[in-house]
Amino acid sequence: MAKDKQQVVVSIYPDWCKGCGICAAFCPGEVLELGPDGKARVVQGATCRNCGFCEHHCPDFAIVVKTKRRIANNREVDHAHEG
Amino acid sequence: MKPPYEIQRFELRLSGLGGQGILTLGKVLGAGLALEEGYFVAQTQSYGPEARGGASRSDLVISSQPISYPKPEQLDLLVALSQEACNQYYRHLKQGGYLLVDDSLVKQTPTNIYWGLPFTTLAKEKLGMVQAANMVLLGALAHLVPFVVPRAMKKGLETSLSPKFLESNLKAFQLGMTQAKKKYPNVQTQWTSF
Amino acid sequence: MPTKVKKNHRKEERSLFALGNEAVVEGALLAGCSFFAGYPITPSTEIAEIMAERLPRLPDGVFIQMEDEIASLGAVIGASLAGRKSMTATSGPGFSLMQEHIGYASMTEVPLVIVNVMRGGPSTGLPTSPAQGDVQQARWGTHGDHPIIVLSASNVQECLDMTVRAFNLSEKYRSPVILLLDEITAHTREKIQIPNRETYEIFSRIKPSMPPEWFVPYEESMRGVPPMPALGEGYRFHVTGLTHDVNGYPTSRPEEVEKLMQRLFRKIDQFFYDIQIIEETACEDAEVVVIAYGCVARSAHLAVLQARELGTRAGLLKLKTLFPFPRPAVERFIRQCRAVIVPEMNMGQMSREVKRVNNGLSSVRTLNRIDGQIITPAEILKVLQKA
Amino acid sequence: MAEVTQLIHHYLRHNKRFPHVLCPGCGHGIVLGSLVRSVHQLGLTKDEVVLVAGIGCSGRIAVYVDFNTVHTTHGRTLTFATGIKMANPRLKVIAVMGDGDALSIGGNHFLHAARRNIGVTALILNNNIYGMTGGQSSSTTAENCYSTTSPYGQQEQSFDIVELAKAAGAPYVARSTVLHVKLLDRIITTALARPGFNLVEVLTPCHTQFGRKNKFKTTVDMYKWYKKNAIPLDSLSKLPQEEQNQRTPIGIFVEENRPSLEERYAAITCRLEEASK
Repeated sequence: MAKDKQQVVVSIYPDWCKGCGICAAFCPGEVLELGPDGKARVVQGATCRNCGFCEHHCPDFAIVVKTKRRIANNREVDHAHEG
Repeated sequence: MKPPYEIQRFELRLSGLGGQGILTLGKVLGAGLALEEGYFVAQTQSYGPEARGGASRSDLVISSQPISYPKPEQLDLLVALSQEACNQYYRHLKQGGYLLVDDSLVKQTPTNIYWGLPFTTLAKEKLGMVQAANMVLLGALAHLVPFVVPRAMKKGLETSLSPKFLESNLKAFQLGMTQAKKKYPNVQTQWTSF
Repeated sequence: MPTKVKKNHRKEERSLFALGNEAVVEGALLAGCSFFAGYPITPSTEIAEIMAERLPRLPDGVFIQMEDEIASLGAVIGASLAGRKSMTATSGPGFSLMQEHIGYASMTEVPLVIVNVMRGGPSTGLPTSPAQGDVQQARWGTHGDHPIIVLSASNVQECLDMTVRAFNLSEKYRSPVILLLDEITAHTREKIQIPNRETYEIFSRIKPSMPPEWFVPYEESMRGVPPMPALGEGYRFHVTGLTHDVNGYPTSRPEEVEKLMQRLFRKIDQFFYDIQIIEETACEDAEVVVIAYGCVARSAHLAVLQARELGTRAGLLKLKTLFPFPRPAVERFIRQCRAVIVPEMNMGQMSREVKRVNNGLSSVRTLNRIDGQIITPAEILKVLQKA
Repeated sequence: MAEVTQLIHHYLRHNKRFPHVLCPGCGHGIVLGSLVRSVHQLGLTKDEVVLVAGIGCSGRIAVYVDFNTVHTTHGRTLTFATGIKMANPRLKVIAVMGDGDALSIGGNHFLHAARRNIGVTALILNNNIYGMTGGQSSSTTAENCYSTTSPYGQQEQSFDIVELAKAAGAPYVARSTVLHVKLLDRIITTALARPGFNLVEVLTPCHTQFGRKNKFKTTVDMYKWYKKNAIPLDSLSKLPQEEQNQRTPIGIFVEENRPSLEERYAAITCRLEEASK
């Protein structure tokens, strides 16, 4: 994980965020905090360790952690076996 | 399939104790009359706690016409295989109705006019199985009751019983018929009630 | 109305000397029932027992004994959603337990058949005696306004016929259908004809024909009965007992709730004459008509014939569909006759409906018996002659 | 990691209004995410999955995912699931229930589903309280905890779902919290892949109704409590006895193989068909 450290962007959908604060409380890199609007926001993206905790634990599916390479390639998830 | 006799409404009660095969007999007799002879038959029986161990009862209403009310009101024929049943149901017999008892079990009949055959004793002594008493009774009915046609009853038994039990049941049936014939040779002319 | 006729498996007609409860099973299998979930209760138990014997012998038949009647109807609803024609059978106390799921099936429009062999008294009551105590419970037992179809049978052949009809109606209108029997009808053996499947009309629910992405699960339509896919067929949608919009999503918006409820009622109301059947005996010139259902209709039949012999112009109106209530037919006889008699084995559940129609037009006599004994022809005859 | 949320979005019903109806910090959303990942990992199609849910907060999550979803009556989820599975054993039936749903009103159905080993994956989202009705005590509310119907502290002993499922005969019994997502993903995936009745208990916080009455200042405090309190099953025995009783073990408690009801039923049908030939 550590080698991806610099290549990660964390983004929040403010419309879906309910501001529970789980992401901010448990983020090992202290990337996130609750802003004045009560919603999560990224304060120091550079320290993201790409552990995925916030994305897995966001009950509202409001956080996306993207690697920069992935953004550039704009690749989609393979849904080949979807109904 | 035209029934051999025109019957207005004939009410028959088979009664006795649980374990005497009364419910089976009611079913077999009803099925024979309905399916083999083409009568309208409504058969009901006593359900509930009393059906186990205690008193047992199976009622048949038989008619050439569709049956509206399915329960007997005044019996044309009461078959009693126990003293209690005989005492309890005798009063449901209509005037001119017939009583048939197992005279090895019913020692005191409320009237002198009745038919008595020792079905249970016959089954035990001649066939070696007391459970066959109901088939001995069916054989007797086939002789005593004009519209119970022996051939139809036998055919009914053939279709409803597995081959394993058929032979012994037919033997019991035959025994009942022979014994009834021996004791009451001219029974058919006595019937007036239907 | 588009209907699907199922191919027959058994060619020839058969006769059987069967119990009412056995006839129910024959009817259900004839109608294509392949799923039964139940809990034993006298006097309906034979239905479960015979189903347990028969269903596993069919290529896709499923029998399951559940832990109680709530679970039984839950499983039946689940199976119906999965595409099976499903049923359960019960009696008074079990029927009470099922009420919650009758409401659910009504709201989610799940076709299913419930046979209730009525018994007497509230609570455990009279387990082995006949009664007709659940008539209004069948209509109004579940909470909330809802339409329901309630049928009854009075002899063994009718047990078969009405079970087939119950399945047909439930599939056609996507509604739970209740068949009310009584201990006498369920426990009487009579000869029945099991008809040839080809000659019998068998309906199955209409499945959607459009591609899944166009499918709107609870769409408004002229008929009011939306097509119904089975779970797993590609039409993924949400089923809920909450009031829902046309997509099946919960809603409490008044205009959407109103529309849903109106459609639920409309789909039954507008097909009243397809659902409703009655049987008339000697009614053309009748001055006194007996309105009866279930085993009491048999007593009434004999009583009417006897009354005719004694010079009273009596007739019998036998109700085979109890709900929706046959108001037009009853109203006709109320206008025609000087008196109507409603004998029933309860304290007057159907006579309430008759009186509501009556409006003082004629004299409505009731004859009630609640001691676990059938009302005899003689009792009805007595009232007939006085009326 | 980006695929995580993107993946979940692929399974959501976007014609349904988001964010979902659940309170901020409610763990039910995390369970939903875990469930979606498990379904995806097993390569199940949306059409073959049936999500059956009960009444309560947990019941609400079914509507948000694009599976076949059935929102049933209170406590009866497993009865519907049983009917669906027996009617069509090819379907993957998942029952989502709350603690009140599964163990109070539906307690009997729960025991019997486990006993008969019907092929259903049962998720019990245990938040120790009746959330939707406003915080009344449930059969899993711990002793001395406060709720609107136990304002002086709960006086009844609570159920241990895992022990109950074991006693009822469930062949797979596992527990996780919503904080331990990796474990949660693993046990849900395993449960979904197995035949028979598989029980997964998920401890999920209800701050709105439980936490606030029981000295948890924020939702986050409840998650922290899980972190401190939950302990993997195999580490539990290393603790001194008195400490063991204080902690909640998580992990897989039972993993056995027993033919499921639908398999046994199919065997009977087969046997009867053979015999009739």
